[in-house]
Amino acid sequence: MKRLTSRKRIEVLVDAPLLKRVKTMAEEAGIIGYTVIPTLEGKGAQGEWRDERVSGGVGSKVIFLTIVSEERATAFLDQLEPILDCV
Amino acid sequence: MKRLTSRKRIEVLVDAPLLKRVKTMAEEAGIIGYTVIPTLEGKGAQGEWRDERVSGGVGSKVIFLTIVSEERATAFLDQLEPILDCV
Amino acid sequence: MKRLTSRKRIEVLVDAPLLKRVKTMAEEAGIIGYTVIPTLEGKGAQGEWRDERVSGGVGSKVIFLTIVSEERATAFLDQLEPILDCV
Amino acid sequence: MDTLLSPVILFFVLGALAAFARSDLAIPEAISKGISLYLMAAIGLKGGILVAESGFTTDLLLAALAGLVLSFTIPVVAFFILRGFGRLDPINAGAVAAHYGSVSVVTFVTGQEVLTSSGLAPAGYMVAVLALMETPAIIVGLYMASRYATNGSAGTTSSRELLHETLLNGSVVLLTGSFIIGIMIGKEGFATIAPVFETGFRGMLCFFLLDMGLIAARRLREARSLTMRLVFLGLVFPLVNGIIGVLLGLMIGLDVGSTVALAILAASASYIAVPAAMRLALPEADSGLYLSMSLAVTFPFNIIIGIPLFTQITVWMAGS
Amino acid sequence: MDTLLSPVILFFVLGALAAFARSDLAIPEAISKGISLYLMAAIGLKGGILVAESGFTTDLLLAALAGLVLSFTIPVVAFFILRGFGRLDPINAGAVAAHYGSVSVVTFVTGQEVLTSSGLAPAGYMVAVLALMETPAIIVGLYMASRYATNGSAGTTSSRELLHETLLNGSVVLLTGSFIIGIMIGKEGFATIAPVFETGFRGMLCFFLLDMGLIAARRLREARSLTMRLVFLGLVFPLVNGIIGVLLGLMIGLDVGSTVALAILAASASYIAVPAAMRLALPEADSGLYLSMSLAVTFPFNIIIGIPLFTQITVWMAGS
Amino acid sequence: MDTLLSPVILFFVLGALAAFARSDLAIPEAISKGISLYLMAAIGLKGGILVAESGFTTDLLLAALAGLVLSFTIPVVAFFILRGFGRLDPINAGAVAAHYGSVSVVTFVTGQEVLTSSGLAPAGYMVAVLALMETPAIIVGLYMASRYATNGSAGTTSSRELLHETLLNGSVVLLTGSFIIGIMIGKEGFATIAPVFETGFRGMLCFFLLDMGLIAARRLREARSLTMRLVFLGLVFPLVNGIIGVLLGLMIGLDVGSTVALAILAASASYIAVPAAMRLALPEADSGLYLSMSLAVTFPFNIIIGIPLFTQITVWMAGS
Ligand SMILES: Nc1ncnc2c1ncn2[C@@H]1O[C@H](COP(=O)(O)O)[C@@H](O)[C@H]1O
Ligand SMILES: Nc1ncnc2c1ncn2[C@@H]1O[C@H](COP(=O)(O)O)[C@@H](O)[C@H]1O
Ligand SMILES: Nc1ncnc2c1ncn2[C@@H]1O[C@H](COP(=O)(O)O)[C@@H](O)[C@H]1O
Ligand code: NA
Ligand code: NA
Ligand code: NA
Repeated sequence: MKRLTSRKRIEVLVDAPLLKRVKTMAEEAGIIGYTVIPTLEGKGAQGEWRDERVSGGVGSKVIFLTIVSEERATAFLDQLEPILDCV
Repeated sequence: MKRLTSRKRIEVLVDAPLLKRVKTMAEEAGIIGYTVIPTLEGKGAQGEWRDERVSGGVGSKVIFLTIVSEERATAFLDQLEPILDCV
Repeated sequence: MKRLTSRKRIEVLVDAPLLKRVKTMAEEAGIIGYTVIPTLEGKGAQGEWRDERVSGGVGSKVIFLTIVSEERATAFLDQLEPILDCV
Repeated sequence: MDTLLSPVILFFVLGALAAFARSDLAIPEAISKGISLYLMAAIGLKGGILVAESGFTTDLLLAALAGLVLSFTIPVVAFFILRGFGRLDPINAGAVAAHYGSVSVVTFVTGQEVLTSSGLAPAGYMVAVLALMETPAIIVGLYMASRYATNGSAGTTSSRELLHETLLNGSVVLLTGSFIIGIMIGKEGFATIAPVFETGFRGMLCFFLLDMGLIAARRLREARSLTMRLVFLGLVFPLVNGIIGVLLGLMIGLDVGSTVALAILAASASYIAVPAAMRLALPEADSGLYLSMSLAVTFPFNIIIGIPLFTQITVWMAGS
Repeated sequence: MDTLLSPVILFFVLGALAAFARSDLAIPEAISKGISLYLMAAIGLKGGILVAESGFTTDLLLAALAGLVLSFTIPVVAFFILRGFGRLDPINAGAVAAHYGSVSVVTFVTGQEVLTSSGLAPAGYMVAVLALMETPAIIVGLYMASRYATNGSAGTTSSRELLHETLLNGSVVLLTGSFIIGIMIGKEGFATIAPVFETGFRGMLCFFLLDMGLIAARRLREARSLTMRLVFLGLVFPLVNGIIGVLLGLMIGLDVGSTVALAILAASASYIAVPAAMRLALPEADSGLYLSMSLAVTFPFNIIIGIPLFTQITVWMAGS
Repeated sequence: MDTLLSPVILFFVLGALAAFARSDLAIPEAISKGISLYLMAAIGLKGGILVAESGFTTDLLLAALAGLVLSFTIPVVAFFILRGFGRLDPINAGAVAAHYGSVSVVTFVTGQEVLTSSGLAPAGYMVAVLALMETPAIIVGLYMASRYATNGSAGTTSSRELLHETLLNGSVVLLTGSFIIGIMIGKEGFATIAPVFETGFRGMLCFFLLDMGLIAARRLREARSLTMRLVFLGLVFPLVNGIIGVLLGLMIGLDVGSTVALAILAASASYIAVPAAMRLALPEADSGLYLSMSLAVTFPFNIIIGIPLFTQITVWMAGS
């Protein structure tokens, strides 16, 4: 297991229509690799939602998963910060 | 990254028809936020399964994911304990 | 929470047609339990992909998730190593 | 013989063969679920329209009564046989018994198709009987389990929650709702949607049975808790219940088609509403067990042997 | 009354009742999405074929102009009402206003079905008007939001990116593309694909409205930010806009069916293209708010009350 | 020209244009997969029924033989050209070569639709030829790769596992199974399921080709490993193989429609069974490469240019 290096795993739960924006931010933070995972439903301070693709993807959320170096993680999170509430 | 606080990440793999029950337990443990993630198939001591929605969701499993404070995590796990085998 | 023991969580992102092979390797490493999680799209050094099931599953990827003892984790990773690039 | 050459049955066999040969053929779950909903809506509409034409008759009432009697008594008898001969504990016996007291929509639909193409279409009200028989067995099965179980969660789910879960199960709601819509719109209102809900019905059923063949065979291959005794019961239950259904149907004076339909309802085991309810109400019961018996043993038996057999018996008894 | 007995509407009601009763009935999202795409392709093709037959007429041009005028003015007026009476901040007012200026394809389609079965089929070019009205309101709504908002991201998305997003939204592309294909292939070329795109249309619409009923009722139940004032506006907007549509349609000399169609377009609120654009352009706006108003208040109002009402009014005014 | 105005082709073009313009139009994968399975079942049934009527003829045997010869020889020749002119290593050359020796079901189906609507319907047994041609090329391609590769995993998958994987690939099983069901039920048994499997066929194909247009164009846009030389080969292979197919078909005395069908089979490249097998057997091969060549270059070429061209050539040669 010598080939393992230390990395940060970042998972961002994002409204489907905003995924594009998160990708751009990741790119700007120098992140090349990511994987997107589906979700079914959830609940939070703003209430419940469940995946219903009819409304143009709004109300559907996906998980943007990326495994990056500590440094890039910081850059990415700094980028994300202003929209963290609305994502 | 000053806004980060220490949290427990709990993932419960649960039979789709029992999800409702896990949600109730989470609520009783004071957990407000969660996200549900789909799965495709799996294998364990009780054999193999794969998602086949025809049988009323039985045999389909989902992941109940919640990120909570240590204290709530303990309360939730205590709640879950009696049904852990059957979940 | 006394019943908790230390385990390794391994997630392998794998091309859908190669999943069968990863399962075999896990079995050979003595791993009994696993869960497979779907993904939607991703990007890496080899470019972008998105789930399009028409091409015989090629180009679709899934996450093979298993939670195992450290020892089995090592055995499994050793097995995986030769195909890690192509998986 | 003719039944076996129906495309619907052949697709079921194709699915089963593919799964036994370990082919990776698979219908996406969203598609199966969608077709399953389509079949319920179509069968409900069709039944409602027929009832709208024939009105509420005494035959309807008698058939409904017969159905209810069957769905209350079958689980009780099945419970004791599963306990004794089947060697199951009370929890699992109750869970399995509930499945046999309830009904399988797709078995019914397949029977209806086969009967219709032999000129023996059952009466429209049999759909109402189908809807009525879906849920009572759940309550009986749970009662048996909680009465004889010494411990365990049998009964931890509040009965109100359970009743809600059962009566508002998606498939029950869609079937009943479509039946009522069918009564409301009648034959005329149906004409414009018939291309989807009637003309396309058999083709969709082929697709669905292809999937059922895959699922049944995979379950059979992977079933762990299925003992030979349970497989045996999974064959005997539909046989005996089906014959009781034939006798009951003829006794109350139903026509041949409707009698066979009643037999099929008695013989069939639920694989949608009941498993979902049992998973919630009896989480310690082994879901692999009841699904395997219902889906992998009894369902194929009814499709391939039960339907033609009950038809033969009924035709023969009605003729004599 | 007759409208309410249409199977299409009854399935909508069934879905809503099931959701209110908290049934677990659910259509897989892939199926809803698939049917939604099917409806766009079918409506586009049908419109294109009708236009290919009738050619480009002055009626078409006038209807298009009327549609454009409505989709530019409705959001401006709605914005100020939402700000004042509705007590919304500029961002949310802009987002909601854009929805009412745009249109709902399924409301249009349902209206068209109801009208056709009453012998009042709208002209084919109304599909072109539908396509034209989808996007302008987005730009107007955003303009209002950014003009009156004192801070926030209103405007951070580059307008080029937004224009791209809006004009190339999947539903807009499919509708417009199918319309053009319809014009190209004409009635003859359509014949071979008509069994899917025409004969099956109503049945598919039933299924889709079942799902819409479920979604609308669930949204209504879970809506948090919906105040009584906003519910009131969600009912008044379609009523007033629909009546304006009737007047405008009759003024420019459209036939009865097309006038009602224009009214429905004016009255309906988008729930596909606009929410997607707003989520991107105004991420601070509350998506629960605009989706609830559009899907859970205005959509049911139009389906159950709006369509028959606008038809009555138009028939009455055209007759006098 | 007429071919290009077929709705089926126009939907393909619409999908491609939408993807090039970066629209977010997308068909849910479950729907594409479902339609793909539907097309296989429908084409299999149709072929089986036609063969049930015409019986096993020498034409059938000759066509089958011609198909087999093509699927064994094409990959060998393609391998050396890909190595030399294409500058690929043996692993990738073997993987790509296998694709061209095998066939694309949807290209075949599209060709059949176009031919049928020109009154040149191919014989039913061409479906059997299609099924026969799906797998041999996989074995040939792997043999070439393992013979000329100096290292790597070419051959690590046990040949038994691979044979299983290939012959029991879901699409192969469904196509062959439906073909056999078609032979068993014949024209009469088919009548009741024809509304789904025949009447709806063209409309479903439109939908599927819309998706193929989207996928092909997206692949082309994102293809990284596609050199100009490989694009060139992706156009020349179908052209040359198609013409060889025409010559072979006429030589063995097939009718015009069946000759064109044989040409289309020769010209088409697999994008379902072969990629799945190659991903397993040759994991080091670049899946982006073979999928791009097959889906993004050769598939569109055949749909837009190949089918009408081979028809022209055959009609012309058969006439002279
Ligand atoms: N503690 C949590 N654990 C997991 N997911 C959460 C949690 N809180 C919120 N979420 C997810 O994030 C979404 C938005 O949260 P909120 O902004 O709090 O409504 C919710 O709908 C959930 O899907
Ligand atoms: N070690 C493991 N890692 C990941 N998932 C597991 C593991 N063990 C069990 N599972 C999942 O949990 C389900 C039930 O496990 P079991 O009760 O052991 O049959 C399995 O079907 C898997 O999906
Ligand atoms: N840093 C990363 N974080 C998460 N997923 C990744 C990362 N890098 C690669 N991936 C995933 O792995 C796939 C193959 O990566 P690659 O071999 O680099 O093209 C990508 O398409 C992504 O889905
Ligand atoms: Na029964
Ligand atoms: Na409007
Ligand atoms: Na070929």
